[in-house]
Amino acid sequence: MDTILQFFDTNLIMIYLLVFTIILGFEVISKVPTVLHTPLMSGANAISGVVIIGAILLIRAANPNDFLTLGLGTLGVILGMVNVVGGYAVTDRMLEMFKKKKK
Amino acid sequence: MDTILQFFDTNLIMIYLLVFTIILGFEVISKVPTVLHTPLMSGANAISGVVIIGAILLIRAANPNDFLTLGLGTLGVILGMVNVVGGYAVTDRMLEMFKKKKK
Amino acid sequence: MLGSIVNLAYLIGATSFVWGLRQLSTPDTARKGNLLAAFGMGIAIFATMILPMTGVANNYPWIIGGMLVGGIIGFFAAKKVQMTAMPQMVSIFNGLGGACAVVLAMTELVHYYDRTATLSSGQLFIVLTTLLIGAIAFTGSMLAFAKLQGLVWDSQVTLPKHHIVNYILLAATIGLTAYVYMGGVGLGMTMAIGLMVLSLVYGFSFVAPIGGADMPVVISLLNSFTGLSAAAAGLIYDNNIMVVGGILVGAAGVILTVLMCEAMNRSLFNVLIGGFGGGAAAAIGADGDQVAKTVTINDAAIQLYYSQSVMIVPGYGLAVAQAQKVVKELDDLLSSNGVDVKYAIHPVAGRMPGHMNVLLAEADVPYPKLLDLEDANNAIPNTDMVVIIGANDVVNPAALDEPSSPIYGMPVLNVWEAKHVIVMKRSMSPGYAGIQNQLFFHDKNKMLFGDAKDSLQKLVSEIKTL
Amino acid sequence: MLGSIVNLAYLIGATSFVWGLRQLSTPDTARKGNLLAAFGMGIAIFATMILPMTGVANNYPWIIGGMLVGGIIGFFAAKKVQMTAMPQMVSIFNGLGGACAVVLAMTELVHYYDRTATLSSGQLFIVLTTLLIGAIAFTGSMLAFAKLQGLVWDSQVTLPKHHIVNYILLAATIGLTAYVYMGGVGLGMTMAIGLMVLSLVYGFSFVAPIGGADMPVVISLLNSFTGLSAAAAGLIYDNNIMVVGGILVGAAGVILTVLMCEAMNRSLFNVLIGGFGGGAAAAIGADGDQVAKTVTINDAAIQLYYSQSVMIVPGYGLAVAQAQKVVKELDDLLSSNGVDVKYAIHPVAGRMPGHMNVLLAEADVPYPKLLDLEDANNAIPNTDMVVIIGANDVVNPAALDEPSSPIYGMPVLNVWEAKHVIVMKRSMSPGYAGIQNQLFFHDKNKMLFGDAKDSLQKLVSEIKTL
Amino acid sequence: MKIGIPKESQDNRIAMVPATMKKIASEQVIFLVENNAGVNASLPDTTFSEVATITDRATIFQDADIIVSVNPLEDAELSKLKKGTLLISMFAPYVDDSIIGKLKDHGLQGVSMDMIPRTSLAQAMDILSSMAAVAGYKAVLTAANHLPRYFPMMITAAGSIRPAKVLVLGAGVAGLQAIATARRLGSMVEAFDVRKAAKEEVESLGAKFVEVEGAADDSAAGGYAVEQSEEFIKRQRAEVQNRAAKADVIITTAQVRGRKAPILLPKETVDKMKTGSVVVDLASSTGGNCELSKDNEIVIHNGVKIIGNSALASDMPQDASTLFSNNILNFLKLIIKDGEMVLDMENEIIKSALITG
Amino acid sequence: MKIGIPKESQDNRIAMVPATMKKIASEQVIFLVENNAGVNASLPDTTFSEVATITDRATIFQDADIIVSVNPLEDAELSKLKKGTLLISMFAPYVDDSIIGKLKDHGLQGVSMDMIPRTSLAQAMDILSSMAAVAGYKAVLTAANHLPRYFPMMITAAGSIRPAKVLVLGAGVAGLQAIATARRLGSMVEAFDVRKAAKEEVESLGAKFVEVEGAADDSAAGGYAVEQSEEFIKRQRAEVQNRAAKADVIITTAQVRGRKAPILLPKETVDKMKTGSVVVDLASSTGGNCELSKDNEIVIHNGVKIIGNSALASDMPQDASTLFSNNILNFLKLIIKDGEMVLDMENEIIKSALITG
Ligand SMILES: NC(=O)c1ccc[n+]([C@@H]2O[C@H](COP(=O)([O-])OP(=O)(O)OC[C@H]3O[C@@H](n4cnc5c(N)ncnc54)[C@H](OP(=O)(O)O)[C@@H]3O)[C@@H](O)[C@H]2O)c1
Ligand SMILES: NC(=O)c1ccc[n+]([C@@H]2O[C@H](COP(=O)([O-])OP(=O)(O)OC[C@H]3O[C@@H](n4cnc5c(N)ncnc54)[C@H](OP(=O)(O)O)[C@@H]3O)[C@@H](O)[C@H]2O)c1
Ligand SMILES: NC(=O)c1ccc[n+]([C@@H]2O[C@H](COP(=O)([O-])OP(=O)(O)OC[C@H]3O[C@@H](n4cnc5c(N)ncnc54)[C@H](O)[C@@H]3O)[C@@H](O)[C@H]2O)c1
Ligand SMILES: NC(=O)c1ccc[n+]([C@@H]2O[C@H](COP(=O)([O-])OP(=O)(O)OC[C@H]3O[C@@H](n4cnc5c(N)ncnc54)[C@H](O)[C@@H]3O)[C@@H](O)[C@H]2O)c1
Repeated sequence: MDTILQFFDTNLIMIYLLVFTIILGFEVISKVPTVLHTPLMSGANAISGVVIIGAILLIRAANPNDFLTLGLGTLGVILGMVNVVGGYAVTDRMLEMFKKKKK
Repeated sequence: MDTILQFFDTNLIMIYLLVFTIILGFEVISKVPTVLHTPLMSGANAISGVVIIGAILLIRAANPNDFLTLGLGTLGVILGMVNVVGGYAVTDRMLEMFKKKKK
Repeated sequence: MLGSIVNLAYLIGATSFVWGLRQLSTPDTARKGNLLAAFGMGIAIFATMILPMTGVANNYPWIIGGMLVGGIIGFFAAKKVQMTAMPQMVSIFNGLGGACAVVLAMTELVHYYDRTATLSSGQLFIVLTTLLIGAIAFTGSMLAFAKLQGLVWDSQVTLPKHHIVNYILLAATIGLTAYVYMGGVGLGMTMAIGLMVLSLVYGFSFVAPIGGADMPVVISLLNSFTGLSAAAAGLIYDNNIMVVGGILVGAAGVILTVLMCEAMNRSLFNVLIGGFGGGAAAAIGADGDQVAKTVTINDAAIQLYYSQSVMIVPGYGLAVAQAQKVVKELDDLLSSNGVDVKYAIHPVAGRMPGHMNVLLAEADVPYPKLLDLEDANNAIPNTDMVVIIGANDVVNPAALDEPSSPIYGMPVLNVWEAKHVIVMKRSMSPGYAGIQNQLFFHDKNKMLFGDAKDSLQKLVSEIKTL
Repeated sequence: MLGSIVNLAYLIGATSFVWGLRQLSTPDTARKGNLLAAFGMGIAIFATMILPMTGVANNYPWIIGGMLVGGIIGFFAAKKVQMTAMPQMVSIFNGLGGACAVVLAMTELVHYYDRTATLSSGQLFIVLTTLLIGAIAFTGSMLAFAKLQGLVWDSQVTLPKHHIVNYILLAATIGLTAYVYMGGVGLGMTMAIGLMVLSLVYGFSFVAPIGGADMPVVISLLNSFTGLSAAAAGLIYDNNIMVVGGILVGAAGVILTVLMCEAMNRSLFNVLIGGFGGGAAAAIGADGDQVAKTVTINDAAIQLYYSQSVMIVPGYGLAVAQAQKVVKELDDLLSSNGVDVKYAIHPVAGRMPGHMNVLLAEADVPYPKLLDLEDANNAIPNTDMVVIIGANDVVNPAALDEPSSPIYGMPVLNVWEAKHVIVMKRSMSPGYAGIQNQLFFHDKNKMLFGDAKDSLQKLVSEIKTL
Repeated sequence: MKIGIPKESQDNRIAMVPATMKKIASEQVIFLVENNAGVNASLPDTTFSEVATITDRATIFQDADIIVSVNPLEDAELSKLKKGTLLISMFAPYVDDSIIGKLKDHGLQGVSMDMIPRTSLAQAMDILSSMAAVAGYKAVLTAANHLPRYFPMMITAAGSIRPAKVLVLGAGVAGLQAIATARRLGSMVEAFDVRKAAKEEVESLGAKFVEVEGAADDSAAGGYAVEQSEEFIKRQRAEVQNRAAKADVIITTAQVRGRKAPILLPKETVDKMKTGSVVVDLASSTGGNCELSKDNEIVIHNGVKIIGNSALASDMPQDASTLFSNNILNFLKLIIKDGEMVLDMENEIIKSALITG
Repeated sequence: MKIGIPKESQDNRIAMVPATMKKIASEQVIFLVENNAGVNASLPDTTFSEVATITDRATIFQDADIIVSVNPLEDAELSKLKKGTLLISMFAPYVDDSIIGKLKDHGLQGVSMDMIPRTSLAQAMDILSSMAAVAGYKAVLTAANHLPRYFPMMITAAGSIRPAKVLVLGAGVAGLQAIATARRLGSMVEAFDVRKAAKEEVESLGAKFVEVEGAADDSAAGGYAVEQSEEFIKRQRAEVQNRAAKADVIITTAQVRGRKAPILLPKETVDKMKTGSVVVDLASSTGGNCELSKDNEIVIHNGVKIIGNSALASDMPQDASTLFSNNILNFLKLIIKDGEMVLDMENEIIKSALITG
């Protein structure tokens, strides 16, 4: 209990940030027209590819001889990169449909 | 320049928080129907009465004999309290109008 | 432990502010949102009272006394105020918030200059910022209040070339702030007071040239200022909820200001550059020294929506705009919300006998809703709102009270006997008979300029959002 | 200095994510929003590359190699995929994101158990959470992909009493996680691998019973999981943008999932309890073993809005619903957006000769927009969308290809020759001639059930939001 | 094969118009049109010159294999025709079936267009429908022309005029068209019919169906249903009389095939009507829906004009002829294959229409 | 004071109806109505019994102080009236002002309702307006009844009928009403008038104004304006002839007060019209807008029916009489104060209307 309290007090601003980010996440999405559900899902998915940064950090910190870590890290980078690049590209393609008109 | 950078780095999370709060402030308001402009302004105004907390802190920390500070602080509390209580009450009255119908 | 609880309380308070504001921006939940924000404020104030502080005197009696006094004043002021005077009230409240920030900043400066406390250069900067912004918010709001309350005429508070005066004042204020900042603790209290006075003067002068009709926008902007000053004060006391709450209001206020300008079809710049504000809006309806009041789509929508009974008076303009189907839509919309909608058909409305009948039949308005002159004139005194759509001669009071008028003696619809009247037309130009219409300047009347179909369509969309 | 720049870059990146998502939720700005988010990601990745780290080997070639491989795969996969297979693709991408989190967590655990690194208890908790959530997102997404792609039948991946099996699996997974957490470093890698496998199995089993039609909802939920796992991973590396980005996506994903459920008129619980998903939606239009596909108002609105040409086929149902004015509104709305709208009037539509003419004239549809049978049938093959409003017999293909049908030989509108067809009616019941209509089960056709006026009104509102 | 179109003696219409003939005329199918046959339908002989031979009645009778006419030929003329000739017309055998014997006596074949089944499939040949639609439209115009009052509402400087009340009895094809037309002209329209579907059909044109309050009664279940419903129908009848008494215009179209038209407007009701009101009775040829109406006459009773006219389509001859002609064309297409007449008795439509079959 | 209402000899209307009389009848103001005066307007004598004395024509002529009639009395009858009697009628002195002399010769006073100024104020007495509105409405009904074709579009199993094209020339009161009525019936309506405001007025009824493309030309400034505008008008005239040739129905209402009606439809245009088309010429009494029209006759030219009728209001006598009567009432209110007749020559309306003043 005490550790939790302490954690809470020391990371207070971080927690504010998390709470506000969650609210922002809700807020930003809450009025989306149904048309955009799929592209939005896709776009959000691309953002979740941010996990790739973890893989990059992992590799950078790895011992150059620790091939296990390097291998796993690189696998992570590949997976993350597919998610990121593919995600943004596929979203863009979906959204291309929408540009046609609009007075 | 260096102090600014340092300030930036040490208060990084706080700055995230500020930026996100600003975005939240924008976001939350951005789709308000014109009808609600005045009540919303009033409600936001009541929130800005949060400055009263400063006055409370000021008084609490003041020397009990420092009547200047106590006096000013109490003035601050009064001003802030008028803003807070009056603000919420007046907003509520405005919004009462809206409850009449709504299928 | 207690500290954690306070922190948690602050977090909850801050979240309540955010969520409350969010709910405030939807009609359905607005009231709940306000309560939520108030709840957040209550929690935050309470937490501040119990916040663990070591070696302080607390001086609770002072605090509680102040809160009682302020609370009672605020409460009764809010309850007593007339519905129509709400914006003024908000303005006063906002000004007081700004004043509070000024008081806080000045107290810090007092201690700073009498060296009972020290301020780092960052803190000094923050304190001065609080002072500056708070002061502008204070006097600006007070003047805005006075204008809305009709205590001052626009012209009385404007100097020649006022916006240039304003630029100079602003420069002077900022310059003095910088000077005080650089000057350090040696400078002494006088300078600080000078800065305060200058800021207060600037706040006043900033609002002075802006027209009365634009006051709501200004209040919203000043509200944003108060928020920012609260946030700055929060930095002085290193208090999260003040910072977050203040910033939130600051940001929301800016956006709201912009939205309000948009709703008026003006740019913020256009409003702030001042002088044109009040003039431009009123000029449209000016005729000699008479001024016809205009109404925004938004206000018209609310008025209609919350009326018990509405009388629509169609005229030739309805036919020209071919707005008959939109009128029917408006009718349906209002009727389905329990408003009693009728049509007053003047016998000579339009350009041929039965012109209005043809149009309204086309839009499928049921016959029983159409009242002829006599029935309509009987019904009008009990009508909340009369909406005149492109009619003119047939609602001209000159027919009754101006023996020199060419239409003197013609029976007209006595629309001014209703509680409120809205006239939709494109301009102030006269109708078929070519004579000016005093109705437009009548106390109860507001103009809604624009093509009738257009205006009606906007009204319909607006009412749908209610 | 460089550290500050990286921090700033991260801040910009995180803000881009937020603002990008925000823009993504409005059609007008969606594309810009996606680009903005991509820009944020680019900046974040670049910043991570140059982030000052002391005493590390960097191993850039590995990173860049991996990025190239992944980037190329992702890019081409995205470019090649069929428009209709988009949701599958998103599902795969999402699964890979989850897999990446799993890889990261496993790497940490490897180091932890071979004692080349230590983890505080908090860190261990975070790593296990990352593993758990990432694994569920991974296999869940892969199964969702397989289902959408038609690689598996729903029934093949469901066990009897599957949701009870799921509860047990979930309990086991959480139990094992707790055990590993408590067990400490002595427990060894095997247990960790066991946990991973169990999590992967649970992810699979979780999605298994959910019907194919509900897959988009599931993908959105799993997307939220991936976001959370990224955020958790961010905590491992104490990296702000991962945390912020992950949490943002996590929250957005949850809301989006709820919205998607709402749009389908279902609760999230209802979807997740599984099994009913696919069945319920399709049941409405079932006839023996034939199933008529339905379309949501939303999809119908998009299809109409983005068509080049729309042919409206009115029938007796239009008259019964008295929907002629709403049809006109739809027409106006589409026409003003550049859609070419025509009406195909079948000679016997309605219940009297000229029935449709009377109605459409009442709504003021210009005569040149009305095509008779022959002209309409000539135009239909070049029409993007046919919208059938309460017509039935007059669009029944039995007239052409079913000699036993009582209407065999009657000329009908060959609507199935258009690219897409939507039929609006209240049920599957037959029309005047009392015979079933195979059109409803046609490949190109979707049903929009409900009173025609109602459906049209909803369509109009929906299109206005586009 | 030759198809003859004689001039109608009592009717402004013509059975086939040039635009339609063009669609089937060929070297095998030749049209013979009597002099001035179309002139009353604003189709002078010149308009036929491209698709038909203009000739005299006798030649047509001698040469034609098929003779198409709106109304049946006089009995006396039947003997002038070649044996085996196919007569296409509206014989109304359900009214008087002696015609069948007469045709057979002269060795003629007869197709009665009014015997074509009223199915969706056959609607393209349904002459009853197309003519009824014209009649319904014309009935309202006739009424409006005879009514000494406005149809639409008018609020004018010279006083306010309430809209005319129009009551349509019988909401079949003619009735529905009358409803639509009367609504167009701005009157208040009510209608009544005994068919179950009629209520929905009437309302689908935006008019009111005459119903007695408390119609929900018959949602009560069980054995009472029938009895209650009879009581209800009775009250409804009474209500119809009520409305009729208040109407400015009544248009009656109720017919029951092969039977005398039902009396929907007894004399007492007419007695209660306002002077100047108008009744148009489209059922007058089968006795009339109004007790007082006489076929092809205008009766004035108590200031109420009762116009009995079952052939109003003849008053709008050009479009009526066009529609009639199209119906005929669609039928001809059914029986003429490659220029030869084939009467396929397997075909439901031909079987029903060929009264001599 | 006694107000006499004689029976019209050539018209179905009656100058005053009971409902209106009731509003002014009193002990001082007594109405004398000729036997059967209202019968053609569906107002039998019984309907007058409460408000008027039914009597014979001679009595009325002897007793009445004011005589109101739709059409002027025969010249021969003027001598039978008391001296000083006020005659209220439509004398049309702008057509033939000899009537003024005749009235004066017999010592009579005359109010010509058609001389009342066309201002907003006087509209309640503007008989030209109320009658023109009836005429416009009736003109369309008449045309629709004579046209051998449908007005509205009909896509039916028996073929598709294109909507009738109606062209209205002269968009004054009658023209506008005709436009509205024709649009109601579902036809395609175009209209033309020389007045500047007409375009907006026509469009305010949803119809098309006949305009030549390139009307924007006259936005060009300077001295060319006039010349260009003449060229434009010429092209517009040509365009009107063009449209006329394609129209199914043409309704002409163009009049220029006190002058012969302008010829808007020369014979050449009629020559180009389709057989069966109909022209209704409301200006026929002043010579007609169509070169071929004859007042109160139906001329058939080349299969085109040209109906010349300037008194169509008489064909809808009941409502027309009501409106007329209201107009008269409003005028009577102006000149009768406390049962006495006061002809206040200061009053603009009375001054204009009193042709013998
Ligand atoms: N009923 C008849 O038989 C008949 C016949 C001839 C003349 N009149 C005369 O016409 C007049 C009728 O009175 P009224 O009140 O109906 O008409 P009115 O007095 O002519 O006034 C019509 C008003 O509509 C406005 N308007 C025009 N187009 C518009 C549009 N698109 N959107 C919004 N407003 C529009 C005009 O003002 P803006 O330009 O500022 O928009 C104008 O002031 C009377 O004077 C009557 O005597 C009647
Ligand atoms: N034109 C004529 O002169 C004439 C005369 C008599 C008969 N008919 C016959 O009538 C038929 C006309 O064909 P059609 O396609 O127009 O009509 P239909 O075949 O009768 O089909 C009409 C469809 O409209 C739907 N509907 C009814 N009310 C509705 C509402 N409020 N909202 C949405 N849908 C509604 C009904 O389905 P749900 O119940 O599922 O909603 C029905 O299937 C032909 O068979 C024709 O032969 C024509
Ligand atoms: N299949 C098709 O496409 C098609 C085409 C045309 C007509 N029809 C159907 O044929 C039927 C008859 O049409 P019609 O116009 O030739 O009918 P009709 O001329 O024989 O009769 C006219 C109407 O009078 C009604 N009627 C009879 N007795 C009545 C009474 N006592 N009181 C009130 N109303 C009474 C009938 O119900 C009918 O609606 C209708 O059901 C119509 O829908 C079908
Ligand atoms: N003040 C009022 O309230 C009131 C009431 C009724 C009418 N008016 C006005 O009186 C005027 C005349 O109305 P009216 O119906 O009695 O007119 P009218 O019967 O005298 O003429 C009918 C129309 O024919 C038009 N016309 C004349 N020559 C023409 C030509 N060569 N080509 C085409 N059109 C031609 C006229 O412009 C007029 O619009 C109109 O301006 C009308 O608005 C005013």
